[in-house]
Amino acid sequence: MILELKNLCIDYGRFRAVHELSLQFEGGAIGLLGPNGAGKSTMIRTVLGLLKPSSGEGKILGLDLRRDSVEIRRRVGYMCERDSYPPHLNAVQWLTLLGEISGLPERAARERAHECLWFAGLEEARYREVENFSVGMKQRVKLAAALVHGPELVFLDEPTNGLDPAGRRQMLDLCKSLHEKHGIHTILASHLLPDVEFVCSQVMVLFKGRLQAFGPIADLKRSEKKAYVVRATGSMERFVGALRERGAVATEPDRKGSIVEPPVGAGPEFIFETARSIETSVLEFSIFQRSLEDVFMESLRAGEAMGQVIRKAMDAPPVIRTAGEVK
Amino acid sequence: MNSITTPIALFVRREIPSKQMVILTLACLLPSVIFVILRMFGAGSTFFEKEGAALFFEAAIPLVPIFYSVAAFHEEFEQRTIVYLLTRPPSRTAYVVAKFLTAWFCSILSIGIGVTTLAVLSMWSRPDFLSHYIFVLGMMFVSITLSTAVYTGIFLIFGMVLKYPVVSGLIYTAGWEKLVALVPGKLQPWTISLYSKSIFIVATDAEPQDFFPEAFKIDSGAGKVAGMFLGGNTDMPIPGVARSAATLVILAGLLLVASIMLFREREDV
Amino acid sequence: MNHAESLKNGSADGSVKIPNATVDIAGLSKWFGDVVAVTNVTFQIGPGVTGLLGPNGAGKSTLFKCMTGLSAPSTGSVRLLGRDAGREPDVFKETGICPDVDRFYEEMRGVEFITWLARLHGFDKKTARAAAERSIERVGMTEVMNKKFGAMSKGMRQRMKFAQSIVHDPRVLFLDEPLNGMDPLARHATVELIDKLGREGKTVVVSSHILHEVDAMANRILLLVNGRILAEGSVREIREAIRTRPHRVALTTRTPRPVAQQLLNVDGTLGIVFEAADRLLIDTSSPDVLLGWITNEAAEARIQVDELALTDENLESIFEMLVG
Amino acid sequence: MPIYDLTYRGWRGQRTRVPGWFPILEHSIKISFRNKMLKGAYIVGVLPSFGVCIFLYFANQQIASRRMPISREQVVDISRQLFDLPQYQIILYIQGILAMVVAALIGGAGISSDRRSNALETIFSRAVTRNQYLLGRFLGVVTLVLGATLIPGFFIWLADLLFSADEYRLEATLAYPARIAIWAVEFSVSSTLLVLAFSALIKRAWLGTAAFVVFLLVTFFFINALASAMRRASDGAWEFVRGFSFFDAQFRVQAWILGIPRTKLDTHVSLTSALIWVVALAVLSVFVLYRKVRPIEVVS
Repeated sequence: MILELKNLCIDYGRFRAVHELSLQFEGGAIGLLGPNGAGKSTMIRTVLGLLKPSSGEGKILGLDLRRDSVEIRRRVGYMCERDSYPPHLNAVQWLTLLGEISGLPERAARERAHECLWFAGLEEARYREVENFSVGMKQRVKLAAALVHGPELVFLDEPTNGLDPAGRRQMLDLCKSLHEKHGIHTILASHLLPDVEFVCSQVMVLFKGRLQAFGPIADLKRSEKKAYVVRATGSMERFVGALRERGAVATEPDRKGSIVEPPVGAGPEFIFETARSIETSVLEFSIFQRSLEDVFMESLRAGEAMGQVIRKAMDAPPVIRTAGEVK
Repeated sequence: MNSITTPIALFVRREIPSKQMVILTLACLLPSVIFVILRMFGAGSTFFEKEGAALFFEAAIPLVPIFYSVAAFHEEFEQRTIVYLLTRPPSRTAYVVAKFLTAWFCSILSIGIGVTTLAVLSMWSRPDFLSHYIFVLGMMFVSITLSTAVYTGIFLIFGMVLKYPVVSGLIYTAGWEKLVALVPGKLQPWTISLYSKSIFIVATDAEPQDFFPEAFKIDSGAGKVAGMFLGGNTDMPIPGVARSAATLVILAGLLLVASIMLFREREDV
Repeated sequence: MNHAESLKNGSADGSVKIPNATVDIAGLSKWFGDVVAVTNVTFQIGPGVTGLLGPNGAGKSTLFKCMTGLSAPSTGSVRLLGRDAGREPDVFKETGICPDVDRFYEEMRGVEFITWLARLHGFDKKTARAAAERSIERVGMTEVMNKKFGAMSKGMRQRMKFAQSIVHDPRVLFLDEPLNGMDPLARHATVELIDKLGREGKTVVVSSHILHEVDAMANRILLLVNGRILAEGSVREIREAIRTRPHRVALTTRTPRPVAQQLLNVDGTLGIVFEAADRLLIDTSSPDVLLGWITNEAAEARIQVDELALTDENLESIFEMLVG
Repeated sequence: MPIYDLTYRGWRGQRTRVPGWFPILEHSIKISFRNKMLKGAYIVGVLPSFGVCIFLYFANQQIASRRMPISREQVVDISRQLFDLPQYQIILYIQGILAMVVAALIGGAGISSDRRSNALETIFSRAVTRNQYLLGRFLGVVTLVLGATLIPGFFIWLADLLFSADEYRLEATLAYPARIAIWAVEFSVSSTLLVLAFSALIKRAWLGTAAFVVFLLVTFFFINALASAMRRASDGAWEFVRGFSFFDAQFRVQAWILGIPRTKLDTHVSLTSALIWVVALAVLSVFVLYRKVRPIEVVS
């Protein structure tokens, strides 16, 4: 068991940021989702041992959240969201320092620094000052810094922030390889649902400090409805019209196409037949699944009515700042 | 006109209750605090025109405008909040003028509060203080008004051009101007503090050495440093009030025009 | 860039003329010393949402600065609503900008800050306050508008920044990475708002790295690479202009081998790859023929289609094809 | 021939037992010496004492050359007049000010740049606690300042001993090294704490240094202006007031540690207020450091 929380509550003064959170994460890559102020960063910081839970129990890698906070940080990696590096240091020096702080002997720390920078694709820039790096390279340094002490579990907070499409793809490949190739359990917090879907096989959704959904993404996305997402060449309106005429239920087409439920007893070939009958061809066709965004929105809706949710999502959870943040 | 008054109102609104203003104003009230303590010991009857004036002219007038005018542009550039202003209808000239006037106004306000408080308190030891010294006080305000304008202009430009404007400003006022004052000769007309002090000295009809009393030269290793900075300069040339005032006004005008020109060309926001 | 020759290059003569263009850039170059950020760029932008894309360092932010008059072009001309933004700041009465800085006057309250900015547009106190509240409401931040900026989360700040750009109901709107740091709820709402502004007939120029979101709001794309415009137009138009790349269709079926055999006889098929046990990737020069054939066969139930997709007609794959 | 896997490997080696503050201390010292300007400042800071050593050599040569057979008391007296505690104090005080400049340059940027660049977020996500971080930073600066005060002190003492024409000099100055060491510790701890507090208080790197300098100068000027004006009114009070100027307080405390009798002292500062001020500033600095350096801060 990698992470085991039991009735965990976290308070800031009178504000309860996390309510009775219980979960058991067995390992792998998991996405941590939730709107701003849902308690994601509170949770990460508690699990890192920086915040003390007010009640409940928690174990990470078999270590107690309250008692072993320093040992936890020795064995867990954390990649924070904002840029984080001291001025006038090159990448190797910075990583070596971080390795030593985590208890690596100096030589090992230096070797690990080189190895992690290689892994993050920075081998050519490793002797340059981090300050002068581009956005993409800064993100890679942060990733390498999270790995330098050989953690068994890493938290990645918005690793693709500010990256351009190519950089984002490379970063996601790296994140994915952490678990798949190197066996490091990964907890990825991101606002970009496609990123989470690419890297992780499981997901947990937090909202207002409560766990709203938890489990493998494939299970959550599965839909009972037997329907298809269809897009055709030519006019979609005409196609949808034809489908409805022949007894199917079809939604209004948008950029992704239309969701079509064939009439009872008809199979997918019904859709192709319809297309042929109006002399058009099917451009895209797939079995309907809920998207991760649907899963996300629905899990929030589960708590309260949607309109209220969006408003309530903002009612004044405290803003937490980390040591460095300058405002 | 509206395009200038609105930015001024905005900047003044940002500045008036700010932490910076409170700290600087309190700093300008320090001479009054010293006076009160002295008064309790029964001393300090000539504090206003001697030590008090020296503290204002040597410390407050050159130092206070640094913080206001550096905040005006440098911080906005550094934080890049200037973008919100530059993508609005008022022209760049309007912003410079508004920033200048705001920083100037705030400097006068902080120092003025300090001077006025001290003057009012001085009536404690000399009840006829105001009636006797109303002219001196007036000239002090003239000097404060004119010289803060010049300092504001200089530091506004520092804030636009230099990377560490506060440190540079301190080096300029606490370093260069003081150093020049120690060196007798032709360099002194190149400092602003000469003109600001001259207006006051002529008005009080005093000799420079009265203005820089022996009091600062205290007999200790550390105290001698203070003497060097606050009392070394006894042979300064003293231009007349008109010449000093004219110099300051012209300088302020030139600096304002220069900062407008600099800001219009500036683009790496 | 092998595909570039099949596209028109971003030079002064070949660009698309747009009726009632609000942003008109002609022969714009910008360099800082030795650094050339933008090279001889010509384009026009009209009403609707236009996505400005490009890898980091392609010159997007320089282009933004030039378009909004924050930076003067080294050569060429920039006309915003027919005027020069650098010299005539009056144009900002009808232009809103949402920069990519995450800084405000931190000691001010949200609504107060935006009211002040509105007053810079010449609104009087009451109107400015009303306009500020209205724009804050549009971005859904009414609940927190009295917080100080220092106490706002990144997503809130981002939306406040958006609100300040629409406070004076501008005709032209420049949004630099407006969705950065927002949570999925806010992203969803903001994409909808941008889409709505575009449909209202405003000119919205939006840059973002998250391509599927740009896909969801922009109907026109400007792709900037290495300081030059590499492609402009809708996703469809751009894809069609890339003739050197065959179209790729992915087909998932339970009987891949026989289907592949038959596909080889379909006109235009250039190659077939088995991506997984039941998934074929078919390269074709004429997707219409291929799709027609598949539709026909599936309608006759001769092949069982589980999934069919055109893998390269979306912004992400186009971006990958052109920029790599 | 085998092909090795060069991709990422985990690390399962033995961890060291070194406490978290040690790498930070080591790092701050390394960083300071990597910066050319700071290295230069450090070397220049130590230089004056070598000048004094050279001066001592020539002065003693001169005395030795015209030495006549005189009593032991006279010999001791001559060397005492040439160079003794008051002279030590002046030299070391200047060394101290220079060391303080070094401290301001090194320490002024220390915590503030970590805070400003947000490096603290990553550092605190590692196995260090706030105490360890602060201790590491503090020791990093203190070591350097200590070096800049101790090395000159001992060199001068050695030069005094070696060059002296007086064979009883060792006996007379036996207690000096200990006194110099105590002073060096007192001075570096109090000035480092103050510098670090300013560094934590103000986030801009050089503004912290500037604020520290401004604070010292302003308190110095105002306290001395106040004292000089009070001097005419009351005798004891103005000496007490002067203790609240950091420079003067340090000077007085230094004289006390070095054991210079009040009568020989060329300064009018009350020891009580000087001690109060030095201790109060240290306590205040520790308080500020604790308030301002926190892994997590909750706003609103």
